Amino acid sequence: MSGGDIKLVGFLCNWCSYAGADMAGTSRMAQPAEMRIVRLPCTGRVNPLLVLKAFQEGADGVLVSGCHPGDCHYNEGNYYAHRRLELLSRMMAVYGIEPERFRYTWISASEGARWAETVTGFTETIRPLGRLNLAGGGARDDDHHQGPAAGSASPAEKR
Amino acid sequence: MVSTAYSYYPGCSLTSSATEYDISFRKVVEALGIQLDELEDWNCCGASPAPHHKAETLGVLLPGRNLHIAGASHDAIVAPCAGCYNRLKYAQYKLAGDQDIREQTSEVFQAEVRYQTEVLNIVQMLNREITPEALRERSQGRLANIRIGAYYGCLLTRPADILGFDSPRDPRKMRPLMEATGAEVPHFPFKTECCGSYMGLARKDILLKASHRIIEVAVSTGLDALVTACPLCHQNLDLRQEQINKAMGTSLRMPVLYFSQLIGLAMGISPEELELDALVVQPDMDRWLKGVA
Amino acid sequence: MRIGVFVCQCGTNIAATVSTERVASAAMALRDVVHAESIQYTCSDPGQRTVIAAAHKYALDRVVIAACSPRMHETTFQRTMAQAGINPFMMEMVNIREHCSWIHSDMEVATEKAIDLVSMGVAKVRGQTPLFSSHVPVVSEVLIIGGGVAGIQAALDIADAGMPVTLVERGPTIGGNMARLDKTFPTLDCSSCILTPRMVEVKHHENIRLMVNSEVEQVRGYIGNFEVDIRKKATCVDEEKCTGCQICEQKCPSEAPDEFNAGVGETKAISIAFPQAVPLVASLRKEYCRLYIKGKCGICKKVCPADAVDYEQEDELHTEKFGAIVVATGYELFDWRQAYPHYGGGLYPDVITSIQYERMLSASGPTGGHIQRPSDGAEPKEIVFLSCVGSRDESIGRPLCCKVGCMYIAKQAILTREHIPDSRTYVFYMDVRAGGKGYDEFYRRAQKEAGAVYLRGRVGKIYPRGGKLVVMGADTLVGENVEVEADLVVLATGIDAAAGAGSLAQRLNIPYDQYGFLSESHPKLRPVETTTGGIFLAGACQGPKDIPETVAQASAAAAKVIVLLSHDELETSPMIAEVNHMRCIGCFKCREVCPYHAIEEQGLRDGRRVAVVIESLCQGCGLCTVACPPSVISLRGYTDNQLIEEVTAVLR
Amino acid sequence: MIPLSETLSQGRELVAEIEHRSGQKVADCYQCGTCSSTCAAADAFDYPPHMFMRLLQLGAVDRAMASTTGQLCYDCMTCSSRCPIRIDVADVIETTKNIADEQGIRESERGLRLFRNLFLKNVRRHGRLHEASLLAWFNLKSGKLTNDLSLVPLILRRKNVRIVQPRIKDRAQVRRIFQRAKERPRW
Ligand SMILES: Cc1cc2nc3c(=O)[nH]c(=O)nc-3n(C[C@H](O)[C@H](O)[C@H](O)COP(=O)(O)OP(=O)(O)OC[C@H]3O[C@@H](n4cnc5c(N)ncnc54)[C@H](O)[C@@H]3O)c2cc1C
Ligand SMILES: Cc1cc2nc3c(=O)[nH]c(=O)nc-3n(C[C@H](O)[C@H](O)[C@H](O)COP(=O)(O)OP(=O)(O)OC[C@H]3O[C@@H](n4cnc5c(N)ncnc54)[C@H](O)[C@@H]3O)c2cc1C
Ligand code: SF4
Ligand code: SF4
Ligand code: SF4
Ligand code: SF4
Ligand code: SF4
Ligand code: SF4
Ligand code: SF4
Ligand code: SF4
Repeated sequence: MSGGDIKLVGFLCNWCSYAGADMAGTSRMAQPAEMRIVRLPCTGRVNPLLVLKAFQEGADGVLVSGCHPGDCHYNEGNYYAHRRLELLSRMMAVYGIEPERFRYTWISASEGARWAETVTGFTETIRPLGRLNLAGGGARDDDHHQGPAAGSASPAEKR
Repeated sequence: MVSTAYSYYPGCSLTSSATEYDISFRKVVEALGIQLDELEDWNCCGASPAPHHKAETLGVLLPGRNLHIAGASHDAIVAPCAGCYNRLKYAQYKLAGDQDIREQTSEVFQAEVRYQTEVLNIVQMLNREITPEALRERSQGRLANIRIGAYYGCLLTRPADILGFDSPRDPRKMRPLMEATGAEVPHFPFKTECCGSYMGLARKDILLKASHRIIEVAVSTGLDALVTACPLCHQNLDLRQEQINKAMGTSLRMPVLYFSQLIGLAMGISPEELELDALVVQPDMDRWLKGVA
Repeated sequence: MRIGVFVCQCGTNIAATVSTERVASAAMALRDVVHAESIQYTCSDPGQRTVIAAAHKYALDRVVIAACSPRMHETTFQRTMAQAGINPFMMEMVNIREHCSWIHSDMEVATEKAIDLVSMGVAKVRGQTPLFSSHVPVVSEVLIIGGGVAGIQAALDIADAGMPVTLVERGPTIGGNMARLDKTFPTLDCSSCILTPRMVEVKHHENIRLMVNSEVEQVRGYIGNFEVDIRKKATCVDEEKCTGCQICEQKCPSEAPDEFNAGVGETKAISIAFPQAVPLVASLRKEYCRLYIKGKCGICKKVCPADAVDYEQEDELHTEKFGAIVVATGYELFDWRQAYPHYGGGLYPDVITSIQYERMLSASGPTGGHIQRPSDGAEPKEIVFLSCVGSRDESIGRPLCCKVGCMYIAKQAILTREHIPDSRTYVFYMDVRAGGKGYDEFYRRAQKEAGAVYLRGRVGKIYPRGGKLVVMGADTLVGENVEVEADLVVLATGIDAAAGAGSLAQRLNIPYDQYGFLSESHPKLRPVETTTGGIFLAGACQGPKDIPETVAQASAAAAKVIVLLSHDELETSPMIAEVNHMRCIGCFKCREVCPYHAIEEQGLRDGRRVAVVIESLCQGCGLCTVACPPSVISLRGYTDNQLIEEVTAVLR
Repeated sequence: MIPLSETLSQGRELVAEIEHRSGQKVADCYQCGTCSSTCAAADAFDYPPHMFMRLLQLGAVDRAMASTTGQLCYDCMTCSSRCPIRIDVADVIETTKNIADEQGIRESERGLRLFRNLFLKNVRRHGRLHEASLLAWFNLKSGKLTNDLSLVPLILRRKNVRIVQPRIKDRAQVRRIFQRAKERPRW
C-alpha cells in the first residue's frame, strides 16, 4: 500500500511550488505518501475541468499550488488561477464533493517547510473523510477499471 | 444590573501605605463627574510575591475573586495600582483562554466564574474620560514651569502580550495627558527600568542600587519630578529615597508623583487635597505654580 | 510506440528507500513499454551511455527517466536524447528522489509511490509529439540598473567586450555606497582612490551610455528582446551645459539634508553630491527649493555662468530595447531608530551609524577627516562600537547577518587609533565573522595593534549622563555586566535591500526574499542568474556583500551576459501554445488573458477571424488554454489529453 | 567542571519539563547577554540570566535550581522584553524556580523565603495585606528588628492610612482559595 487508502493529486506550478516541493525533498522533510504531483508551467494552466476530472477518476483530494500573488513567473497567471479556483471551490458542494477535498495555496520556491506542512495538513484533513463517493458514479467501480494501469501491485488495483 | 459607573479596586497599598494615591485618584474622578463604586469585599490580589506563583493556582484565584465580584455589577473595573492591574489582567487572560481553569475556578467560587469585566489601569481610564485636549483646556498651561519624566516601570506594560497596553520597550501612553498639563515631558531613558520591586525587606541592597540609578538618571536628565502609576515603584523611589542616598553616599532629590496627583494639579485641585504633603521628597510647589492664579 | 523506462538509483539516494528493480519490472507491465532497467547514476557519463545504447538496441521512440527533479537534470537528458537520435521532447522525467525517496522512509510505501509516478510519466509521454525549437534574433544592447561598484564593474567588463551598455542610476551620481567609504578592509586602501578612476572610465567609455537621476518603470518582453521604459527625472539642470563649478550651490539660500553624507552636515537645494561625482553636474531638489515652496528665488539661474539652470525642465521617458539586464541596485542601511528605543531611538546625537562614522573618517568628508562628536564637535576619546544592530535580531524580524559589520568595525577601530592616538575603542560583539582571505588577520590587528577592547555581549541600554553616554552591556565571557562611559557610540546597523528593490523585482518579474534581496536561481550552481532568462544579479542587491565579493559577482554576471549575447540568435522553447484554426470561434478570450501579448488576430481565406500565437512571444504559461471557451488551444508538452492521461494513470 | 555526557542525558527530562511549562526553547538562546545587561539584579545572582540559560542548555539543571537566580529574580521581565530572540527569560527562570520548589529544594536566600511565606500567611489570614504587621513579623523573624522602622513615621504622614486593614467578610472563600492552592499548586 502506498501510504493509506486515499489518493491525492497535486497540480503544481514549475517555478514556485514544484521547486518548493523539491526544496522539501532536498531538506529531507518527511511527508505522508498519498500525494501525487503533476507538474504544470503555471497554476494558470489548471483548468477547473481538470480538477473535476481528477475527482471523477477517483482522486480523494486535489491540491493546487502556485507562486504567491505578485510573484507569478508569468506575471499574472496565478491571478487568473485564483479567480477560477475560488469559483471552483465554491462549486464543490454542487458536485457533491466535500469542500475540504479541494484546496489551493501559494508556496514559493524557498518554502520547503511550508510545502511539507501543507501536504501533511491536507492529507490529515482528507484521511478521516476517507474515499470520495461520488453519487454520479465515478470511474472507481470495478467495471470501469480497465487496462493495465499502474503495475500489478498498485493499491488502486486492490481497492 | 450593570451600572455605567466604574468598579473601583483600590487594593491593599492604596488603603494603607499609599492612601495619597487613593485620595488623589478619587479627587480627580470626582472633579470629572464620574462615579466610582468601590468593589465590595475585595481581597488582596497577591501581587508582590505572586510573580512566583504566576503560573499557579493562587495567581488566578486571588485576583479572579475580585473580577468575579466586579462582574456582577459593572462593565469595567479600574485598578490604579499597576500590580493589581497586572494581576487582574493575568487572571482574566488565564480564565478566558482555558476552559479547565474556568471550571476549576467556578468550583472553588461555588458559582460560574465571571471574568469578562473590562480591566483598566489608571492611564487607560483617564485617557478615556478626559482627552488631552480637554485637559489642556482645563489646565491652561498650569504646570508650564516644570519638566517631568514618565516612569512606567515593569508591571504596567509587561508582559505585553497579556496586558496589551503599551509597548514594553518604548511605552508612550502616559505622555499625551502629561503634556496636556503644560509641563515639558522630555525623554526619560529609564522609563522601563526596574526599580527593585518587592526586594525592600529581604534584599534592600539590590533594590537600593536599582532605584538609585533611576533617581540618578532622572536628576541628570534635569527633571523636576517623576510620575508613576505604581505604589510599589513609588515606595521604592520616594519613601526610600533617604535610604538610597545613605546607602549610595549621594544627596539626590527627586520628587515622585502619582499620575493622579499630576492630573489633579493640572485640573486645579489643590496640592493639599491631592495629599502632596505626604510625599517624602517635597516638590517646590511655589516654583511649580509660579504665576498661576 | 516503443517506450523505454530508466530508473535511477542515484547511488543510495534513491535506492535506499525505493526498490528500483521493482519499479523497473512494474514499468515493464505498462502499455507500450518495451524496455525498463535500473541504473546506478543515470546522469553520469556511463549512465547516459547506457540509455543511449538501450535506445538503439530497443529502437525506442520515447523515454521515461525516473530520477531526480526535472529542474535538476531535464536539460541533461534532453541532450542525451539528441545523442540517441530521439527528439529531446519525447523524454519525460519522473521525480522519484525529491518527491519520493528523500521524503519517505518506508521502502514499501516509497516503492509503490515510485511505481505510480512512473506510470504517470509513461502515460504522459505516450501523448507527446516531437517538438522543434525555433530561433529569435537577439538585441545586443545591455541594461544595467544601479551604478554602485557592482554596476560599474559589470558595465566596464561588458563594454570592454564591445557590447553597448546603458547604465541607469537613480541618484545624481554613480559610485553607490563605496563612494562614501573612507578606507576599505582588508587592505586599508583608500576607497575613492580605487573607485573614482573607474567612475570616470564609465563616463568616457565609448560603449557606455550613463543615465543618472533615472529609473526603470516598465519591462516587457523576454530574454534577448526586452523592451524597457526608463524615466529620467527633471533636475532643473541641463546636464550638457553644467560645468560643475558649484557656484549655484554656494549661492543657494535653501538648506537641504545631505544624503550622501548620511546626515553629517547639510547641503543646499541645488548641489553636487561630492567633489568626485560622476557626472559632475548639479541637481536641484524641488522639495527644498524656495522657488518651488514659496515661489520666490531664482538665484541659481541668475548666477550660473553656463546658463545650465532650467526650471521648466520635464521628466523624459525613454523606451529602449535590450538583450540582457543586470540588476545591481545594492543596499541601504537599516533604519535602527524605531527598533531600538533602548539605544535612544535616535534621540542622542552622539549615537551614530557606521556610515556616518565612515563619512567623518573620510578626508574629503564634511568634517575634513576629523572625528567629532555631533553634539559639541569635541574629539571623542572613548568610542564604543556595537555590532549587529538590526541584524541577527529576531525580535524585530531581522535574523540575517550583515556580513560586513564585523570587518568594518575592525577597520574603523584601526582607523580611529590612527586619527586619535590617545583614544580607546570598545567593540561589543556576539561573534566575529571574518571569513575571507586575510580577514581574520585583519581583525586580530584591531585587537593587537589598535588596542580595541573586544567585549563579547550585546548592549542592553544606552543613556546619557553628564555629557557622556553610558553603555550598559554584558561581558558574557566573565559573566558580569560591564559599563563604558563613552564619548561616541557607533552602531553597525543592519543591511537592507535598496528601497524599492521589491517593486523593481516585480516589474522585472524576478523573485526576491522578505527583505527585498533579489533571489538567484541556484545558490551554488547559478549564483548570478535569476529564474527569468536574460536577467542577472550583481552585488549587494542579492544579499549583504563586501567589495571583493561584489566585484567578483559583477564580473561573473558580465561574463554570463557576454556569453548570452555572443550569439545573434536565441533558441526558444517549443513548449508553447497552438490554436486549432479549424475550430477557433474568434472570440479572442485568449488574447485578453495572455500576459505577453502573444496572440494576434488573423483573417482566414474563408473570411473567418481567428487567433494565432506569435511563437517568439509566447512563453508557454497556458493561461489561454483555460480561457478558450471551445478549448481549441493546446499547450505543447502539456496538452489536455496528456494531463488527463497522467492523472488517470495514477487513479485507475 | 560540568560532566557534559552526564548532565546532557540526566538533565534532559527536566529541561524538557521547563521548556514545556514555560513554552520557551532553551536552544533558541544564542548567549548574547542582553538579558543580563538589562537586569537590575544580575550582580546579585550567582548566575546572571544568560548564564542561567546556558546551564539549562548544558543540562546542568541541578545547578540552575540551586542557584540564587531563581530566588532573587523578581520577574520584572526587563530581560524578556529586550531579548533579541524573544525568549521569555523571566518565565524560564521562574518555571525552573517553581520546579525547584516542587522538588523541595531549599532556598538559600532565607530572607526572601521568609518574606514570601509571611506575605501569603498574612493574606490567608486577613484576605487583605496588613503591611504593618508584615513588616513587624518580618523583622521579628529575621532578627533585624529595626529594619525599615525609619519609614514608619514617613508612612504615617498620610491622612487615611489604615494601620489595621478591615478583614474581609467572606473569609471562608479565601480559605477555600488557599486550600485549593495548597492541594493543587498548579492547574
Ligand atoms: C559602514 C560600511 C563600511 C563598509 N566598508 C567596507 C570595506 O571597508 N570593504 C569592503 O569590501 N566593503 C565594505 N562595505 C561594503 C560595501 O559598501 C559594499 O560591498 C558595496 O558598496 C556594494 O556595492 P553595490 O554596487 O552592490 O551596491 P551599492 O554601493 O549600494 O550601489 C547600488 C547603486 O544602485 C543605485 N540604485 C538602487 N536602486 C536603484 C534603482 N531602483 N534604480 C536605479 N539605481 C538604483 C543606488 O543609488 C546605488 O548607487 C562597507 C559597508 C558599510 C555599510
Ligand atoms: C570537509 C569540507 C566540507 C565542505 N562542505 C561544503 C559545503 O557543504 N558547501 C559548500 O558550499 N562548500 C563546502 N566545502 C568547500 C568546497 O569543497 C569548495 O568550495 C569547493 O570544492 C572549491 O572548488 P574548487 O574547484 O575551487 O577546488 P577543488 O575542489 O579543490 O578542485 C581543484 C581541482 O584542481 C586539480 N588540480 C590541483 N592542482 C592542479 C594542477 N597543478 N594541475 C591540474 N589540476 C590541478 C585538483 O586535482 C582538483 O581536481 C567543504 C570543504 C570541506 C573541506
Ligand atoms: S540523474 Fe539525478 S537521481 Fe540520477 S544520479 Fe543523477 S542526480 Fe542522482
Ligand atoms: S548649474 Fe551652473 S552654477 Fe551650478 S554647477 Fe552647473 S554650471 Fe555651475
Ligand atoms: S531657486 Fe534659489 S532656493 Fe531654489 S535651488 Fe536655486 S538658489 Fe536654491
Ligand atoms: S557581520 Fe558581524 S556585525 Fe554584521 S550581523 Fe554579522 S556578526 Fe553582526
Ligand atoms: S479563445 Fe479560443 S476560440 Fe476564442 S479566439 Fe482564442 S483560440 Fe479562438
Ligand atoms: S501560453 Fe497562451 S497565454 Fe501563455 S504566453 Fe503563450 S499565448 Fe500567451
Ligand atoms: S537575551 Fe535572550 S538570547 Fe540573549 S542571552 Fe538572554 S536569553 Fe539568550
Ligand atoms: S525578570 Fe529577573 S532576570 Fe529578568 S531582568 Fe528582571 S530580575 Fe533580572
